Amino acid sequence: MVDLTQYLPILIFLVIALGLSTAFVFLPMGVARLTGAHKPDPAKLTEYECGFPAFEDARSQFDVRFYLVAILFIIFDLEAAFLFPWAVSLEEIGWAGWATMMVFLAELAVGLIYAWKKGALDWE
Amino acid sequence: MSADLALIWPELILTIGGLITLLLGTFAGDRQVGLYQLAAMLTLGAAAFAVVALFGVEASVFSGTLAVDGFGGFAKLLIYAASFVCILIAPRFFTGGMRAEYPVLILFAALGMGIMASARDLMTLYIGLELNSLAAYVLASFMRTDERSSEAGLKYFVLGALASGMLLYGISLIYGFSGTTDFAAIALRMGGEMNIGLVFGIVFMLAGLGFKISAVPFHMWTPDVYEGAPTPVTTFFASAPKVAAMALMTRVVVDAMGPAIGAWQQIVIFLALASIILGAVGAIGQKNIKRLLAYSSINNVGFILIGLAAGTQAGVEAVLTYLLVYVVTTIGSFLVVLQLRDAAGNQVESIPALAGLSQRRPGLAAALSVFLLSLAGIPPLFGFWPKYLVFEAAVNANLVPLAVAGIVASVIGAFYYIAVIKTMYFDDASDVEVTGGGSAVEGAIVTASALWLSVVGYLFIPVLAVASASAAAVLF
Amino acid sequence: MTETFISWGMDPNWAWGVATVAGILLIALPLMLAVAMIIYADRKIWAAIALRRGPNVVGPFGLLQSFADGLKVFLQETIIPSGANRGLFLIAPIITFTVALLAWAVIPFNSGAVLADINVGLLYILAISSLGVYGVILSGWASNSKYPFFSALRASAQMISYEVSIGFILIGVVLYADSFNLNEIIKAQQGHGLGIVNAFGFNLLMFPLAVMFLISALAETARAPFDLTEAESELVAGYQTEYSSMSFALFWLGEYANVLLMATLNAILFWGGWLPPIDWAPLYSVPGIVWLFAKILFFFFVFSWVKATVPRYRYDQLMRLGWKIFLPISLIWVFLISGWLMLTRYS
Amino acid sequence: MLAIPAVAAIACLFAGDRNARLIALAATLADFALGCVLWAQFDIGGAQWQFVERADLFGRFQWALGIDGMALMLIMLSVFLMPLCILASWDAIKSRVGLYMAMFLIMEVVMIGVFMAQDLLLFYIFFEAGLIPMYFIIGIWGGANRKYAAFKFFLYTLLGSVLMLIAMIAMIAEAGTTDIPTLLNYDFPVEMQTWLWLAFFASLAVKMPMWPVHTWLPDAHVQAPTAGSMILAGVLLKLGAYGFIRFMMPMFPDASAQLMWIVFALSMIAVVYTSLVALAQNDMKKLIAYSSVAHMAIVTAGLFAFNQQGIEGALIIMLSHGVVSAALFFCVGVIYDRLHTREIDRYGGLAVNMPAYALFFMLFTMASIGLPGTSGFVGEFLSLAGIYEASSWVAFVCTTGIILGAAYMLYLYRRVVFGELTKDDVKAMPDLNPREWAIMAPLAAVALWMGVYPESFLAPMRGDVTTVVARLAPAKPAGDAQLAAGKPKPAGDAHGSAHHAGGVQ
Amino acid sequence: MISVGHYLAVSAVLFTLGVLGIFINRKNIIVILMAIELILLAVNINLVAFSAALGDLVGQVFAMFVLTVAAGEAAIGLAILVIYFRGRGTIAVDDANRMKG
Repeated sequence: MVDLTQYLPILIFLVIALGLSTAFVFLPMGVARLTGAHKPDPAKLTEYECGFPAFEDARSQFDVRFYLVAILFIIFDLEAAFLFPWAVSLEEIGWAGWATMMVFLAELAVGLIYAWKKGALDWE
Repeated sequence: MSADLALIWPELILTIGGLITLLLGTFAGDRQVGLYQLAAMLTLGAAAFAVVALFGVEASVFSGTLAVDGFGGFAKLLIYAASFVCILIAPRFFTGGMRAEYPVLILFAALGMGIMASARDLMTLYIGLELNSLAAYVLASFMRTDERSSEAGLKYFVLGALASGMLLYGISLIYGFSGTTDFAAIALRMGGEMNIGLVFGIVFMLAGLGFKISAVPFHMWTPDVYEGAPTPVTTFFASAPKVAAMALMTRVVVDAMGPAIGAWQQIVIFLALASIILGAVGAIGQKNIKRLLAYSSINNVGFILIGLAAGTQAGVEAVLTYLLVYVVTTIGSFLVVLQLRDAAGNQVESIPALAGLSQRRPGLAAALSVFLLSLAGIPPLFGFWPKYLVFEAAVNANLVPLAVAGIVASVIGAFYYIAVIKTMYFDDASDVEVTGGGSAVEGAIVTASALWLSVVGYLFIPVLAVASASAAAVLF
Repeated sequence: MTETFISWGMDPNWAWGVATVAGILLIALPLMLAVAMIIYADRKIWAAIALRRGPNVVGPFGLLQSFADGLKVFLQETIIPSGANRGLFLIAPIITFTVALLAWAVIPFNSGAVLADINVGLLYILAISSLGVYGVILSGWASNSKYPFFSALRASAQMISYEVSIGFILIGVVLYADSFNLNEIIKAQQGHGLGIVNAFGFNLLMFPLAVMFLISALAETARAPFDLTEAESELVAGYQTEYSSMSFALFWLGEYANVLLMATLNAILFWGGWLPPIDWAPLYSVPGIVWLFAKILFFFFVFSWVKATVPRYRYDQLMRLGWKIFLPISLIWVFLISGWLMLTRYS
Repeated sequence: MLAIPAVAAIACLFAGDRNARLIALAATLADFALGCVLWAQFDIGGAQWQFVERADLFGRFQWALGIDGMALMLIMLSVFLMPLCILASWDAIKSRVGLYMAMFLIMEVVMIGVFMAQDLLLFYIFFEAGLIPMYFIIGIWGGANRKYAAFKFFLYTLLGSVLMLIAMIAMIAEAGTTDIPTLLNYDFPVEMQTWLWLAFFASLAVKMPMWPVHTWLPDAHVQAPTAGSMILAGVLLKLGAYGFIRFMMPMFPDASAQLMWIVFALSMIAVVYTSLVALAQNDMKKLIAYSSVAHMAIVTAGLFAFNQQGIEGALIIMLSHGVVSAALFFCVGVIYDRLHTREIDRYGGLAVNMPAYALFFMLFTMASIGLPGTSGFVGEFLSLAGIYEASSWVAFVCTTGIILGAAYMLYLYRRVVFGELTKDDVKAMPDLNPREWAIMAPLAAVALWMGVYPESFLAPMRGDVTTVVARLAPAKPAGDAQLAAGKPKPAGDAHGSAHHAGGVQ
Repeated sequence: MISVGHYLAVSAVLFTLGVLGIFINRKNIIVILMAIELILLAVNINLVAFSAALGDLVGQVFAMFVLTVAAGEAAIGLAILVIYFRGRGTIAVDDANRMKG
């Protein structure tokens, strides 16, 4: 079984960091009320955007290529996820393991070529 | 390792062929339909040849995760053949040119299905299944501009993903409580005392697999997907994946859960009965021929499950025979549907529009009648034979009530099949001028399968019996 | 540190707890201080290259400028736009800052001087830094404002694109170090180059990776020339446009903490971390933390330098660099390095 | 014999209208000739199964054909009626003639196949296969309400027969063979017999049809074209009875004996009820259809009398009814072709302008009633005698039915043929044309031949009946009519008394 | 101490939530995608917990595969959702009703 005790400090760190940043967000709000800086009015609370009043829905449709990037990212990041354990066990698995992973990489390379030729990587 | 590689030639060929086809399609452009279609078909042919060449070999490769045996070979041949036809018929359907992704996706799906059919380990099972499913999701929504197609894809995806989730949950439980993912080892463990975890695992796995074969109550996606997906894709869905999923399910319940027959038999019986009845009842009143065929496939899956429920070698033989006949029938009927076009060249899918087809296109109408009656299992059409085998297996396994219920329900099923025939033959011709007309190849396939399904098929029974028996014997 | 506390007569469990908290504070507080200082440094360097003077009013040489800024934002009113999604709007900066702090938990400052010496430290850093995207995308979404939204999308796309190549680049490092533990990685660099240089970067195979990693690090942190997310001319001020007060500051702090982290990773992964540059005994008498800090500062200077001198990329150029150049090259490099190692080390 | 119509059917599909008619006629005539040859060569008193033909084509089951006397006679009936049917629809069918003729020829294949099958599965396949062509015949060329009738016909019979399939599967599982002669002598456990019997009964009773599952029949008859009705009444109904005597009785003797009361009860109800219903009919075809139900009820009662006379009588009724009801339907068809209505009230006084027609019609009416000298008499007399031996009550009720039958048939005849010739359109109807003569005459001849010299029909079957009776003997319950033993029998005396000694205790 | 049972309970809860999320949710298809991920997560927890308890690495390897496939599934799901949205302009679950019966 993996020794998980090394992760406990991280957990404590997480709690502290969360507390810290939460405090940073909410303390000024309290302080602002105390100092009297807290004076909201409707004009102030509208979105700034670019300085003009917004004239269309802020979350309108956007470029589908962002989805493409997201999809490609998922694929290639997972490829990396397979590579990591492989990288540290190269000694044990030997040439066979190496060759297998190269085949895998080659297949992904075909995928990359496909995406490339189809213009999934082109912007503008 | 290299010895292992020599035993999985079909898979290797499909992988490499799929990649080559993809690159061909990418570099040659979508216009070169013939080129990548040919590449894909050659690949399938070569893979099928490799399967045939490996007949008689019985081995398990890659530390027992994949089996190379007659059972898998039988299923693979069926799968490859169905995929082959689906590639062959596609270009005419996709007006404005078929994209190269279509044959590639079919190839990869076929690869996944081949792995499903020979999986001997929960891990390979899952990978094969997903390889198939992922390709299938895309295929379902292949017509990007068609709203129905994208909706079909979406529904298929959501429910398919849910199904894999359930399957996986079952797998995780079985792995946890048996401590292994190897079928044989699981079977050993199941031979001992069952615990609640294993039972739950079995239930979830069967539920997940039930989704894939669209057994009631996990069938909700089927009619919508069949209707919405492009017709060649529907043809594909209705044929090859059914074979793969059934083969997989058979291997799982027989190989891995064999000793725990008490736990799964009830479930399979329930699935079978529910599918038969709901498949028959649901089809009544359908106006779309593809939807009707979807319900028909649900219905037929129920019959196949009866064979599985028997849990005997004869039952598995019946399942295999049934699959073969079913695939031929389904492909044939979808090919007919594919040829139905109105004067403007649009696809005709509505059943009332078929009225008078017997005069306009007597050949098509006759072929469709043969397919439908065969699906209904009415002798002397060959569709009767696998049904008979299935029932025989059930009776021999002391499941008489199941057989009785199934057979009686098949009458309800017959109702809607003959209703379609009624429309084609008895009703006055509809306003829609259904013309049809297909290439010579399609005509030949339809004719051949219709002939085979009429009395000619009976002559093949000895061959079939030997093939299915030797395939089924592997599991016992 | 735990031993020290135990020697003071504490219960071991308590001692461990106190030591851990102390360690965390020892990382977090100096980090925030450091961030404040490098913001100042950033501005100074930039100004110097542009032949300006930079901050010079608050404190000696303007050294206290950042603290003045901090106090100012702290006292500001927090404005939450009426159309915004309040919960997400406030959570976004919290995520960004927390994540920026959290990554430091596994950074070794000296041999063994690490808060959590986990065996997959590198993976941990990758995982944590990819969480940063959530802060960005949530802020853009929650603002209900067009330009912040676009900015957030761009930033996310950019970050994940470069994360891919960073992932592959790290494979090269892991292959050579044969470990994910950052301490091990540093130790593996001892005498790596020609037996005397303590750095992977001097390896001919590794040097291109080091360069790519540096550039990817710039893109990952959206530093110039890849600061398209806040390209003032197009997107007003990026995804933080609608933020004010400390919430705004948290993004700012988080960003610089990440810049520092990237500089640190550059130092650790390719240039020996807390090892002295040359494998020569006398140099080891200098504490490792000094070497590390020196390297960090050097890379930070490079960051600032680049920011001040290199013109901004277009978005298509940015994506092309990531997907069409770095990704294929890093893929090939995985092949080359692993093949080379198979040939030389493992057979 | 199977091949000729099969080949012809395919030819018809592709031939033109006129050619299709000729091909069909030629094929059916050829088959009829073959049938005659078969009969001539049949060795009466020889082996039970003759002309056996076996081939291991199908692996699990066999291509096995062979006939015995009963089958021979029924095959003769089929091949005899077939050319007449083709002729009957010579002019009446105008659309899709090729398909129509093909369907009829397929029907012929199927019918002959059923009677010849020596393998349980082969039998079932042929048995069911009849559904499809009949469905098309009714559905495409039928009357106004044809779709409903076709559906009803299809589903009723299918539902029945699938139950039989289950029973067959169980039998095969139990006995381990699909060979009919072997199965005939296999002793199934009594418990199982009951279930199997019920399953078979469900199927065959629908096919017969027996009350209360007869309702498809009037619909089917009314809507079917003339030739369809002819073949339906003439041959298809006999499939059920054939099934009774071929399978249920010899294979499940104990169950048959136990459950005989069901058959008797249903038969009695059927005879009286359907006769009464027939009396109230205004549609000629419906009337004849109900009369068929009544006749078939007598057949079942006769079969289940379990003695020589009863069964022989039932068989003769089957043959006679096959000929006579076909003829009656044709009679209706003749005037339907002229006036396009089957309402009895629309006709009247046909004797004046259609004397030949009236004569034939009368002959068949008499035969249907069972007047001596016609085919109906022999059968009804024999079977009633048999029934009486088994149960006087049943015999009494059946006799009532026959009297009622006389009533409605004569009533029908009087209304159609006699009376004032008042209606103009009826006046204009011409008498029989040569084609109709060609159909009427052989039917009449056979009906008379059967009435005058039934021995030529009985002889081939006698041996088989004896076999069945012997098989039933141990299970047979005691009859209540003590007179039976001494009753004179026109035929089969020796065999009959031989089993009486053991049977009636 | 935390036993396998605890992990199982957590994963069962997650799994149920995921399934309910798919069936009860009537608003947004994206939520369904998330629910699917939740299910897979539950599975992974199971696998890893079992793997640790059994001292058998197979479970963890399996979890890797599940992760990968889950990612591929998410990618394809998103892609399909995008084309669906393009065609229909909505991603509400109740609007997915072009085909009925």
